[in-house]
Amino acid sequence: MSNERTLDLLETKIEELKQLNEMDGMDLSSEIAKLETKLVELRRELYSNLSDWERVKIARNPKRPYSLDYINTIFTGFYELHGDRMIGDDRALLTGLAKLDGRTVMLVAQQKGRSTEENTERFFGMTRPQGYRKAVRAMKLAERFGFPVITFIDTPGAYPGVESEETNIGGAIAESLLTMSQLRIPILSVVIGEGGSGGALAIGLADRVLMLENAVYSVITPEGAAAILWKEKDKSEEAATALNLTAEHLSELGLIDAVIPEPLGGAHKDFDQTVEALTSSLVEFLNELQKLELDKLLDARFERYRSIGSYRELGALSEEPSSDGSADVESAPAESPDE
Amino acid sequence: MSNERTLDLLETKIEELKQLNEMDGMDLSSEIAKLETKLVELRRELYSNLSDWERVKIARNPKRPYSLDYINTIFTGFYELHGDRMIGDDRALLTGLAKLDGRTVMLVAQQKGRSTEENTERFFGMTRPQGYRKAVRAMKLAERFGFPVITFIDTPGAYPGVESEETNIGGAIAESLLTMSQLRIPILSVVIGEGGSGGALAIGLADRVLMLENAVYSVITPEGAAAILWKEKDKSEEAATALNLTAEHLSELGLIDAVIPEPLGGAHKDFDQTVEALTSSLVEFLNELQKLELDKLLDARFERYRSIGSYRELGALSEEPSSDGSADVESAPAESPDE
Amino acid sequence: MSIFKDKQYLRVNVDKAPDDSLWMKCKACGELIFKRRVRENNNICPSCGEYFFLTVEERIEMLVDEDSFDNISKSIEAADPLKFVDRKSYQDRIEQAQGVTGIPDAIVVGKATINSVPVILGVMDFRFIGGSMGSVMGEQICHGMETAIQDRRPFILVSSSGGARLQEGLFSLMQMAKTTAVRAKLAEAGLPFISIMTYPTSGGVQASIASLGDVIIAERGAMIGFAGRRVIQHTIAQELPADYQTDTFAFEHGAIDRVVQRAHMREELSSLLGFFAEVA
Amino acid sequence: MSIFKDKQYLRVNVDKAPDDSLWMKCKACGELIFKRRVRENNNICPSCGEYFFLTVEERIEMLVDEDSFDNISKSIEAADPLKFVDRKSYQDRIEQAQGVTGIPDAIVVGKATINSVPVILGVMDFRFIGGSMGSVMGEQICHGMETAIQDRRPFILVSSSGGARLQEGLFSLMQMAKTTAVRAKLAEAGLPFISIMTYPTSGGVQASIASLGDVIIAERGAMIGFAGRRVIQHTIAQELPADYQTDTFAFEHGAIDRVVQRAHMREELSSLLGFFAEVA
Ligand SMILES: [Zn+2]
Ligand SMILES: [Zn+2]
Repeated sequence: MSNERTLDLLETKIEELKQLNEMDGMDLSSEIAKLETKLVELRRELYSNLSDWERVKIARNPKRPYSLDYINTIFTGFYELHGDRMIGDDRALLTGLAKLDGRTVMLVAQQKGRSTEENTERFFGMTRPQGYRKAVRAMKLAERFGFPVITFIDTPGAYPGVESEETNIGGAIAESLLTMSQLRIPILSVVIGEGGSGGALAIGLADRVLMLENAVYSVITPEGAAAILWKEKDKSEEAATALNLTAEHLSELGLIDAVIPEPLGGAHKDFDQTVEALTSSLVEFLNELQKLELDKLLDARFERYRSIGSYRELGALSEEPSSDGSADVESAPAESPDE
Repeated sequence: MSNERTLDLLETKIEELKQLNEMDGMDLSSEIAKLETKLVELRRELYSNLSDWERVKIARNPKRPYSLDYINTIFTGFYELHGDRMIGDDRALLTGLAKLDGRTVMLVAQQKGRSTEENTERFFGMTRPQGYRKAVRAMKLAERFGFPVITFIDTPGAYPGVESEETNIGGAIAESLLTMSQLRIPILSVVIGEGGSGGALAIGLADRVLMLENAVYSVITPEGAAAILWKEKDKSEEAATALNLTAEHLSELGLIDAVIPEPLGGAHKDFDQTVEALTSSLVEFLNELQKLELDKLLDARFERYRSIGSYRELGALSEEPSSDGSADVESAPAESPDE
Repeated sequence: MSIFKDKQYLRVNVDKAPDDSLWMKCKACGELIFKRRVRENNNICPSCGEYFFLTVEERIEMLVDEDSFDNISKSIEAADPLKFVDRKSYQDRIEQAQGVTGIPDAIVVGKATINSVPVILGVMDFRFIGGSMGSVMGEQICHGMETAIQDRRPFILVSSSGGARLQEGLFSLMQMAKTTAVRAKLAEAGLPFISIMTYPTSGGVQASIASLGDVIIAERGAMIGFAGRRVIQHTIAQELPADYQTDTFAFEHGAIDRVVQRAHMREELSSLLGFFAEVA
Repeated sequence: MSIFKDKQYLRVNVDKAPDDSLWMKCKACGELIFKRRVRENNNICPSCGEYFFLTVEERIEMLVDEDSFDNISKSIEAADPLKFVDRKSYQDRIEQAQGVTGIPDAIVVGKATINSVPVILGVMDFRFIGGSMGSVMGEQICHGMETAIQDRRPFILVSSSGGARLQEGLFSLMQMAKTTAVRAKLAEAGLPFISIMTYPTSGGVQASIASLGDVIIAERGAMIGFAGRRVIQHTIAQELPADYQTDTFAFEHGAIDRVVQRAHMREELSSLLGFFAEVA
């Protein structure tokens, strides 16, 4: 099967042929049309069979549109609100007012950087406590004025490090979850790239959770899972599959509400098309949520999370325990203590 | 007039005479009784004519009982709650649950230190942002469970310094005020020593504000006022008088609800007596507040602060402006900018 | 002073010396500059960019739609409850400040429109005893917020204050509690409060009403902080960073939402108010 | 295991090897110690003070009034929604953990009294796949809180968890949201939640339910934090302080209310519960 690089080369060649066609007056139109059809076919073949691991790579592709790309296109007049009023202003999580389809909404968006400089400022998209506390402030402000909240999730995870622990990152995430679970306005979340564990969920406790087709959302990175569970770093691909972290899988599992289609090859291949699909989804879901009575909205949000999980009656499986009796039970938590 | 030191010496002598009396079997009882009467008279003479500046010195006397002295005597089972869940645990402001007269209350208390070591830990009683944020947390916890809040005010002021400004001390004080103005439980405040400006008021927006007889409560220290307004440090005594910072004056001005009597010479001269007076005041006012319906309590609290202030109709004073026309208008704010 | 034209009684009757000098010297760069050029430049030095204080009138003119300002300040002035005298009597200070500024105390509140959006606006004047908050300012701020609630308008407060009005003792301190209590009512009514911090916003004003904005905007060049540099240095003798209590310092430490140039403030408010159109 | 005597069906039927060794070696000081002495000492090394893990049964025994514990855990176990297999199948891991611990998943919840005060108590078992929170734990915690609401009892949760149950993928992550949502109901019902953090309380458990206690008490020796040392060092290669994520670290940074020795925990809870007598 062709890979992305050769297809990109073919596309370049077609563009060159088109220019030649115009310049020299010779008629290559039909040949070009055939090549274009072929390219689309090859692309479809390639991208319709993406492995989960390949999706992870698309989700992390630095060419992929980030929150601000969408915010500046889909919304009008983004008015950023800065600062947690306590410690600082996290540049990896942005909050602000904007208009969507005429109404005021509060945006809470994780933002990665593109340049090295920007990534230093934005901690590679890893949110710190001041980011989550800013989010809480923004959401409570929105609540006071009845503005719905839209969150864009795109983070490798919460920022781990001394500074974060010193200012209680775990507590900040928990407070954000608690705030969202009680917030008396509609909340809509979209995973646009990487939904990295607790750092992502912290702004993802929503009435509706959407994912872009090539976004991923996981309790741990495939690399992390490989290291902890397989004890082999190069099992990341296998881990990616096992984790069911793609939009498609999560939709099938009933954990998200909708998958927003992306152009072949990913959102960055046709930004306008992505924007169009995302916009109509946002407007549609927001309209739906805003129609609900507040009490019903809150009850439904509660029920959604109250009922989430997968377990069975004890002994429902009438198998004999396959245990060999050994005491080899490993600890395999997301962030396992260091021993 | 006798001063405190000579009266203390006289007291010592009387004690010595008493011991002699017991040891040697000679009967000095009547002489001793006379001396004691005299001592009381001299004390009354001395302390009933205390200047405001002398009260300031009593309020700051390191022998004066501090919050924990009262907490451990008046209340039972003080269970301290630590930490603001964000930055740290301020040791200059303590919060915790305790029992008073059978009921659970939340205590929010500023605490000075006695030893150099303790003062280092407690920043000489100056509250930092983490202290005010801990107070807010404690008060909200109390609100959830319907526990009344009792605050003990005793601080030279909020801690000024880089660390405080970096974590928004002004915002933290403002948040505490906002929390207290909306808190749906009774709040009772007592100034037990120094009520130092915004750092004191931050935990003093209450339904009833009491002061110990020799406590002071002021917008600025006399020394600060002398420096800013008189431009002379040694005008502190004059400034103390001008500021009307004693319990007696503030009661006359209608700014506080009750003055709790202290033994002659100050709370430390007879701790038990002070405790008795304070306890009965606390219980009495708390009983009164807890009898009120919540809505009435909140309305009354609002009205109390809404109506505070002293102004008059423009032009009510039909004097001619005494201005000499010069433009010498000085800036004289509490914390004036540095120019 | 056109903004006060409809409520002359609010003004203190003083003869101001005619402003006969056409030139001024910038205190920052020392340049001699033509006053009109400074005024046209929003009271910013055209040579070095230093921000000069604005009078209440200038500030209002800069922010609201032309002729839209209606002064609704209560007709009150300081009552000197403590009969306070330091080197000078408080009464004298008040009268002098009234003479210099032409207003009864350090704040004016009014109704106005900004890009046609009705608002209630309060503006402090630092020249009036350091913009300090005494009983009159506390009352006017509350009156402004209550009018905002009554008319369902956003409330905007432009702070320029060194803190509490020392000469009113504890009365002035209590204005922090008073304005906060009414601010809570504004929030309960679902109306926005935009706090604008200018040079300086400190002490009791910064530690109460000014820090309680739904949105807090600093004017470029603002000084923002609780304790003054002198207080800090006297109390703890700490070395202070160069950017201490600047707009940038406050922004980087998360205390404010945005920093905006004086010339853009009106546009800024207009954008921000647009989001609250359905609310107010 | 006496605490489970009334609900045998909750136990997985396994034959545990008889505990025939009377002595153990302390992993901290290397001392050979008599097991019974360790047990009598609350599973703390009598020689060096090292805290050893407690089984759920030991923990419960330590905290509640004798014979007062009534296991109300729902009769459920992990369903392996992703059919997860790494080096071993999740199914196998579950069965092995059940075999070792004698409980269906990493938590047990029940009714009990502490110094005669009725409470709902949840206790995690680190030996069960690192005490990780999957769907079963999430459900049991919620069930515990809902019973607390129904019976108007305080809820106490003893955490000992490395974080999320990786083998359940996003289902496990969502337990953070689930437990938080029910925790909000507990607050609305006006019932207290006391969170006890033991070694270790980290990852998704620390970043949700465990950090949402009205009061948070750490057991002396607890490790408290969000990201593990390895994660931090791999991600940002940062030098970590010696006391990093210790109980002292969390206390000094304001994340928890108190640090309490294991032997005093029951007394601690008893004191604390006394304040809520009128509430619950
Ligand atoms: Zn200049
Ligand atoms: Zn040992």
